[in-house]
Amino acid sequence: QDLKFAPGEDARFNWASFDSFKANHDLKGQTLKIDGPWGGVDKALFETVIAYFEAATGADVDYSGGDGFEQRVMIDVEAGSPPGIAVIPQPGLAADLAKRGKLTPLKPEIGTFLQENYAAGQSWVDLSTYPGADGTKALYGLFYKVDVKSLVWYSPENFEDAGYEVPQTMEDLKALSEQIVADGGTPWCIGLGSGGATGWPATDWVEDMMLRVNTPQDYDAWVSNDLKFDDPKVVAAIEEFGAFARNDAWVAGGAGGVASTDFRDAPKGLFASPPTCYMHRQASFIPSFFPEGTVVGEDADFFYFPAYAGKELGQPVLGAGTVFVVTQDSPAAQAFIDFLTTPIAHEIWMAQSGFLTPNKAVNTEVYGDPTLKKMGDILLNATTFRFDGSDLMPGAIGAGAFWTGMVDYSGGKDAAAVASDIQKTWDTLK
Amino acid sequence: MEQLFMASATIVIGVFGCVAYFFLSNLALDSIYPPRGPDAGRNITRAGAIRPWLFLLPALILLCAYLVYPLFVSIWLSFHDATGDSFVGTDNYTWLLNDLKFRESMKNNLLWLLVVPAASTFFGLIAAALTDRIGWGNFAKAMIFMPMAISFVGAAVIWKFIYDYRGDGQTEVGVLNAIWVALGGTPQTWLTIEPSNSFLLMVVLVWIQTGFAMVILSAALRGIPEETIEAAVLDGASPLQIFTKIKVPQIWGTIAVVWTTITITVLKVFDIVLAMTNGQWGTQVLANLMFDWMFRGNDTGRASAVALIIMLMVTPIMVWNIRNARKEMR
Amino acid sequence: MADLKLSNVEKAYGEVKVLKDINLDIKKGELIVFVGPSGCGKSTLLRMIAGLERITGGDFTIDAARMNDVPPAQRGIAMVFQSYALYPHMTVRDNMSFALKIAKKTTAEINAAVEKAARILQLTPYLDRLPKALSGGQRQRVAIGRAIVRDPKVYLFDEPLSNLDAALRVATRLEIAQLKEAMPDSTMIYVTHDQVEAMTLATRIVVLAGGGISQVGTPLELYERPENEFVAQFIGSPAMNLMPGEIVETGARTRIRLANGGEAVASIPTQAVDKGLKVNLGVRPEDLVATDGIPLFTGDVEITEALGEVTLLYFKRQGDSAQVVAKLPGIHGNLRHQTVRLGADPAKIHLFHNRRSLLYR
Amino acid sequence: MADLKLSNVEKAYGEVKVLKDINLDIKKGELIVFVGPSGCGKSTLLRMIAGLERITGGDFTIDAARMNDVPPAQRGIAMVFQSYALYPHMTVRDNMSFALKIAKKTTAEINAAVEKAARILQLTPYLDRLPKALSGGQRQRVAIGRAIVRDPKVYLFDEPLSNLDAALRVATRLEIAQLKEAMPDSTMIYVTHDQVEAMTLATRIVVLAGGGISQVGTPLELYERPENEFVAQFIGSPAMNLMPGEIVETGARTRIRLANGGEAVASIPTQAVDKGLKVNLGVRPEDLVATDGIPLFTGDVEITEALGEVTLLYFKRQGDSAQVVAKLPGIHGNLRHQTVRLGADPAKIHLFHNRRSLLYR
Amino acid sequence: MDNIAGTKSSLVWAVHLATAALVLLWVLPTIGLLVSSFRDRDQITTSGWWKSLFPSEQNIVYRAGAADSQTQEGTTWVIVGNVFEAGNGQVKAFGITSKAPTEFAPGAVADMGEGVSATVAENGDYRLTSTAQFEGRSPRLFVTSITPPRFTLDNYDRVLFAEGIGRAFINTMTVTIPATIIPILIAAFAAFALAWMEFPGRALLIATIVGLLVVPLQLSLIPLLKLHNSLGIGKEYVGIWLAHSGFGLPLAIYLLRNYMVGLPREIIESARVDGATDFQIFLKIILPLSFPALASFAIFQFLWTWNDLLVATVFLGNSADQLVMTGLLRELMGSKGGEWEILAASAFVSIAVPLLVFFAMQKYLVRGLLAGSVK
Ligand SMILES: Nc1ncnc2c1ncn2[C@@H]1O[C@H](COP(=O)(O)OP(=O)(O)OP(=O)(O)O)[C@@H](O)[C@H]1O
Ligand SMILES: Nc1ncnc2c1ncn2[C@@H]1O[C@H](COP(=O)(O)OP(=O)(O)OP(=O)(O)O)[C@@H](O)[C@H]1O
Ligand SMILES: [Mg+2]
Ligand SMILES: [Mg+2]
Repeated sequence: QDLKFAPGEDARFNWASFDSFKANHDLKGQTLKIDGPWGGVDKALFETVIAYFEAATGADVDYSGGDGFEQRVMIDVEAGSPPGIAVIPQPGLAADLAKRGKLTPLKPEIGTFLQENYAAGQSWVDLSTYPGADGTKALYGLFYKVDVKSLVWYSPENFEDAGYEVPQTMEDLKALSEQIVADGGTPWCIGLGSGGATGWPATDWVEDMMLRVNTPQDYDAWVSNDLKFDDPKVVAAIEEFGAFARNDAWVAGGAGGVASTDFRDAPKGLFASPPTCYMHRQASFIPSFFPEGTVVGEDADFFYFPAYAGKELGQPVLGAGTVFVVTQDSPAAQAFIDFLTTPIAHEIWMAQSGFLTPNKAVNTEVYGDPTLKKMGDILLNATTFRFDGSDLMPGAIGAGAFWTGMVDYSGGKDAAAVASDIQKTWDTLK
Repeated sequence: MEQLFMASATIVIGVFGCVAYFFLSNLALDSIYPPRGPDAGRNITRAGAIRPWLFLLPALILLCAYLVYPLFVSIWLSFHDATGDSFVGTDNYTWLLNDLKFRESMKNNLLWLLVVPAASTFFGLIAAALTDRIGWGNFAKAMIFMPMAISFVGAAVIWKFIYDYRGDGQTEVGVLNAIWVALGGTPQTWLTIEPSNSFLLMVVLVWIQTGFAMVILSAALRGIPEETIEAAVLDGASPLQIFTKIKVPQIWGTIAVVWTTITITVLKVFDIVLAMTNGQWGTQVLANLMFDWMFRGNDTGRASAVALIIMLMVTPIMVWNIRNARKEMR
Repeated sequence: MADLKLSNVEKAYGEVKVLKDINLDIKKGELIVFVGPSGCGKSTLLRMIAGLERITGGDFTIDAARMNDVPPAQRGIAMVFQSYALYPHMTVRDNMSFALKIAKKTTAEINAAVEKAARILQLTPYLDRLPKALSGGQRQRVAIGRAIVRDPKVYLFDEPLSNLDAALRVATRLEIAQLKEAMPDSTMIYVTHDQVEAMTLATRIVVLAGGGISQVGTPLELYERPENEFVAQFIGSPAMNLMPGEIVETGARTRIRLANGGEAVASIPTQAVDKGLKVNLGVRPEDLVATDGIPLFTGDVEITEALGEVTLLYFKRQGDSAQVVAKLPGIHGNLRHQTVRLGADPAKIHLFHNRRSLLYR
Repeated sequence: MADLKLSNVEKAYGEVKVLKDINLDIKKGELIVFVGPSGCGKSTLLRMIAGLERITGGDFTIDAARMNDVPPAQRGIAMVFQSYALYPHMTVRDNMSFALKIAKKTTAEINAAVEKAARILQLTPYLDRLPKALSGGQRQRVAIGRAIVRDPKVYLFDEPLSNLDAALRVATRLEIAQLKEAMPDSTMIYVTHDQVEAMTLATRIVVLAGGGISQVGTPLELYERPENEFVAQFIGSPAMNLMPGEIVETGARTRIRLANGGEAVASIPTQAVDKGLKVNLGVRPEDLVATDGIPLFTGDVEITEALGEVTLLYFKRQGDSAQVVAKLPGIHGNLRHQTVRLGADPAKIHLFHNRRSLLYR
Repeated sequence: MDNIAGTKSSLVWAVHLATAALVLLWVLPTIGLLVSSFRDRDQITTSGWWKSLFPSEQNIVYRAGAADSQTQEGTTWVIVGNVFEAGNGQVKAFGITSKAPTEFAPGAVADMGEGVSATVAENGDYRLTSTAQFEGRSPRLFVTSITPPRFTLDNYDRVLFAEGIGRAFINTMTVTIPATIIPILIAAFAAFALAWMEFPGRALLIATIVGLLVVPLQLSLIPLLKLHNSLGIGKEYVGIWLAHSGFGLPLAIYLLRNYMVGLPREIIESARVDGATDFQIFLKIILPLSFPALASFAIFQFLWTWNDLLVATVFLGNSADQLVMTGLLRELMGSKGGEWEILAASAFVSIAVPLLVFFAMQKYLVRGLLAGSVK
């Protein structure tokens, strides 16, 4: 089918990588099924990438995806009819599949590639290295398309109208919040509602806070439960979140509304007249839920969710991403993983929208819009990059007890009690 | 056009395959034991012993494959760990008994079982009684039946919209809050207020199931002999007394069937809770707990244990139905 | 205990008038029986009296009070339905006390009334049973009991016995008769299409036909002096034989020559002008007797039905005339296929012209 | 067109034997009527013959072929149900042709058979109607038609007329009689609890009671010489009067002194040993006649029922003895509350000891 | 009942009113959804649907026309336009900063500094003037206005003309029709056997079926898909038909058996005497007579399969030739979940067919087919 960008035409693209991949792979007549969480726009975008793979190899790739992916892939894999490649948003789920022996390890070259080309390469390797069914660790996945979560969205003009500056440190951020309250405004919009997944936005807050009050090592220990959930360090992070979310003066609608406000509706306060809030901490995907016609970079913009200047923990960045794993080994599946190591596979999507990559080998000039590039820069400038903790924890915690706990916490329950409940659930999982 | 043709072809093949089975198997039975000729009597008796099973066979196969087999798998899984690999004895059940969420779910489920079948049947009965008496009854019926045509998830969305909360200072877009404010209250985050939030969720299921109850009960009401009602009129009973003392007692049997069916729906329903609160704020129910452990916890062992508890809760209904079936057969 | 009066009452379902010009006075203490062919409007009339059907024209009064728009419960009536209409979910006791409970009587009053009624109807042992555990006759008695306890001014019965078997029907009929005896002041209206019931129970019978009243009178009046062919054939079983003929001699007694060749004398006076009048001669099967004189009728016996005490003779039809039936006392199995000559007492002969009896001109 | 034989047939539902020791020979061309009180097992016996109930003991043969295990359809029988049991979703024509279609008859054959049956039963105009558009009598005729078209060896009727009103019942009864006439070779078994039907239709009546056969005989045999009190009271309406008494004189004629003080002579021979035997004297209401001699019975008339041709006299009960009824021809309204002396022809008097007739010792 | 003398008309009115109240209560949520389906997303979340039916006060943030639309009038540069791009409205007040959005009355001239001033007329016409040429981002105007009801068909446009909706409709039909007919057929045979045929173990079987009513189907998904895979019908229509049939069977058998035992015994015996085999009795007598029950169950089973997503997700692929309506709608709603307006519109699109089915079958729900066959 049509290729979005004609090979060889736009010099910003690394066409050489495409040509060499094409030269080395011929998979005519083979088919590959890919299942993933992307539907709608993302699906269409990913399909433009797939088109290049198909053009290069002659293979036929069938991507089917969308909501309910986690359930679907689990059922399909368990029932013995897995897709060739699964695109998994939660490394925790990938680890679980690996442990059940449902994944095929990737070639060791991929590990080398990651270490050499990805920013903070080792951490990406670690994120996709899991023990298999027999307990031996191996690299099972390749991260492709990541999101940055440590972002605060705001309306530059509202800031201008009120004379506020973008804060550079957590201390500044808190001072700004006080200032806004003093001026009669409300600094934050926070919404945790998400239907069946209500609570997840709070986990992002807490993770961001973990990275801002504790060391990255503590963070890693926490994710693996070596640092217990009810450890004072964790409780402190939760209370950091509480300092924002449980402060009636700081959140639009008051603390009581936090848990029930839908996360998709929360940012709308930024654009109301008069604005109901000035800032909104949320990941890079949130502009899709801004009011229609909102132009990012003009009507809305973001800044890095800053770290405490006083704590010397650097500029930690919380992120998320999708990991490609081979659920049904075949030459085509292996070739597709290979394809994802080429710069061109990243650049095609970069040049459009909604795509960030930690791959340093790509030409960042290709980014489709300046905002993306700015986010990419946050990613590349990170002194610490950590993956979304709840996605790494076991599903029962990361997509269960943690969510529920955060909802309870924002409803007024004591942080220590919430943490200990979560830890209790975790204990039963062993 | 081609797709349309293919679709109709698949439909025709599917349905006719089914018809063909019954037809051909009966034909086969009749040719093995022909109901004619010298041995006709014996043949017919023999065929008569086989034929019920011929009729039941597809149903039994489907039931075994789709319900009994998974049931046994579940029992087996409930004694195994998350991946179903190693035997863990009754661990899953002991975990269950100590789990706070499980206790909460049990408590809520009992509430649901008390409220939803009763309320749905009650409203269904009222709706049936009222709509049978007026000219535009069929239209009214269709309107009350309409929620049945909406998926559970769709219904959950509709109601979430009604319970919506925006916080003070903003205009409320949820009807409940709008009414509440009009009555002088301050907006509430309805879905987070325990324990009334559970009831707000039940309202959704009642809203849906009333149509079902109404359709079935209205047929039953029409079957009541007119004379008993006229006798009551002559006896001086008011319309309300006629309804409660004469009509309702006479359709008790149908009410019981409706009640049973809704009870079972209640035990199985998870979509509504999942979509509206996901069991948070103390609204967890068993079916959603199971769904949680199945697809979030990826723990088939625990999910199965919860499922078996759900099945256990239906035992009283089963016993009652067995008794009824026995009674019918004299 | 009430007088009922129907004046020009009519009933229309939409365009269709099923009853019209009903005029009837019912005196306190009467037992009126409505009879008539199926679909003639007996039940409808009864239900209008009960208030279960709206009266679409005319007036209906009880004790001079207009009742047209009074709801059923206020009319002081009680009704016994053909299908019993017992409340299936209530015990006999509850069935009988329902109306009293509705009327907020005290428990003592209720119990007294129910037990009295149960004693009258011999239902005492069954008071705590459900209707389904009763036999048909007992159910019917419960239905009557339900009426009695209310001590109504007017009792209405709509074919109360038609679902009972023959033996029970006789027994229950007697019970109703005795009930009436016991309550001489109560007014009763009774619908049936069983003549024996009508004949035995009624103080007066109302014959309905074709949407109106055909004749009103005591049972014997109707039997002995039917006003028209319809009543003549409707009352008595088997039905009265009708044979076409012509008046050949008039006077205090009338001589008729029949189309089938027979001849008869009736003790009905006629005038000279009537000579040659085409009439239908009616004679009841039980009034036909074997004769050696000039026969009224001569025919071949086609079927005999021996009922023990009497024998019915069915004669071969001639052409398309109606079948003639005779009823002879005793057993006559040997008459089959024989030719029989029958005559009748002049006093037992009826003459009809234009379907109306000459007696009533 | 078949001989049926029941030998020691019995029926048990679980532990309960509802029928036992049924022995009966039915000859080709007979019309056998089963009568008996409700619940005595008439329907059950009929359904066993039809094959709808399993025979739990004994043998049942048709034309010497054992039928116990032959399914209904192969027995060559047709059955008419009390409730009609028409197929509600089929037209009259389809109802009647159903069995023939099942038997894979050609369309021509089917049409011929259906039309012939419709003609016999005067159903031709209704062939394309659904059952719900028919009157009760028409529905019953369709049910009969459904039996006729199959041309079965044996017809079974289970109270076919009990749901019809009086007039229709008489008419349909005659139709069945004529049908039997028309098919002299067919065997019919007919269940009823209407005596008139039993008396008029049967070649032989089988009286069932208490799970067994009480008496088998022609209608007149049963009427004139009942074997036991049960049959005596069951046949005839109103039932035979029974009065307790004692034999005081024996011989070719027997003299009885009654407990109520009356006296009677019966033309039943007795031996000397019988003197002093306590017997029940039976006399039918229609056999009681006013007498000036020594009365059989003297009593006060409590109720009279004038049926036109006859009058029933109900006498006051004395103590707890049964009520005595007399049937006098003609109209006697004036006898009410009078004392009447009644006697009877010695030939019409029955004597029972231990409930069995002395005639049959 | 209507014929009874002396019935008060107030009672009749009470019945009408009570019914109306009940109906209103029941449709109110749906009406909200219906109205919402004609609004756009921002409206839905900023004002109650009931307000949308009337003119409402709204606070609009309007970005003035871009710099390249400016014209020069003498020395001043001017941008003109109307703040109500779609339709009309009435301006109550306006402002130039988010801090004071209602500072100026309509028609007043607001000084925005640096030689820029703005004015908004009552009808929404605005005029920006500047001494220097406008550059870059154009300024915002904050307008408080009375806006008449505004509705849009966009949501339906998106749902009805979404890519693949036609195909999805056909797919859904391909799933639902056999998945409705097959279980009814199979259940009817089974119900007949359980109601009218004698065989050992009947009562036990009935009880088991009642018990099976509650097996939660979520539990069965993995073992069953495994089974399907091993049978080679992994993700094909046959599989989902069987699955829906299996899950619907217990209730179908339960309801149908309950109905069939109520049929008059004599009719069946009569057919037996007429020589019909059990198969013929079933086909020619039971099936036609059970039509009301079959129709009721058909409605319910149709609704369930029509609205099902879970079973379809598992037993069917989600490629274009197998994607069902519910699946497609879910995709339309965006990868992050529900969007009110699409959900609202799609709910009405997907209600249409089930309601048609209900109206078509409703008359069969009435009893009375047995009239005339037995007294
Ligand atoms: N609701 C109705 N609408 C129209 N016509 C009716 C209605 N009810 C009864 N009829 C007609 O009124 C007439 C009288 O009916 P009714 O039931 O009073 O007859 P009946 O004399 O009681 O007959 P039966 O002896 O069969 O009980 C019948 O012709 C019937 O068809
Ligand atoms: N399925 C059964 N189980 C147990 N007892 C039964 C069953 N069917 C009938 N009976 C009993 O068998 C007896 C005979 O019943 P049957 O129906 O033959 O009576 P019947 O003489 O036809 O009465 P009726 O005149 O009322 O029709 C009754 O006492 C009845 O209770
Ligand atoms: Mg009537
Ligand atoms: Mg019987």
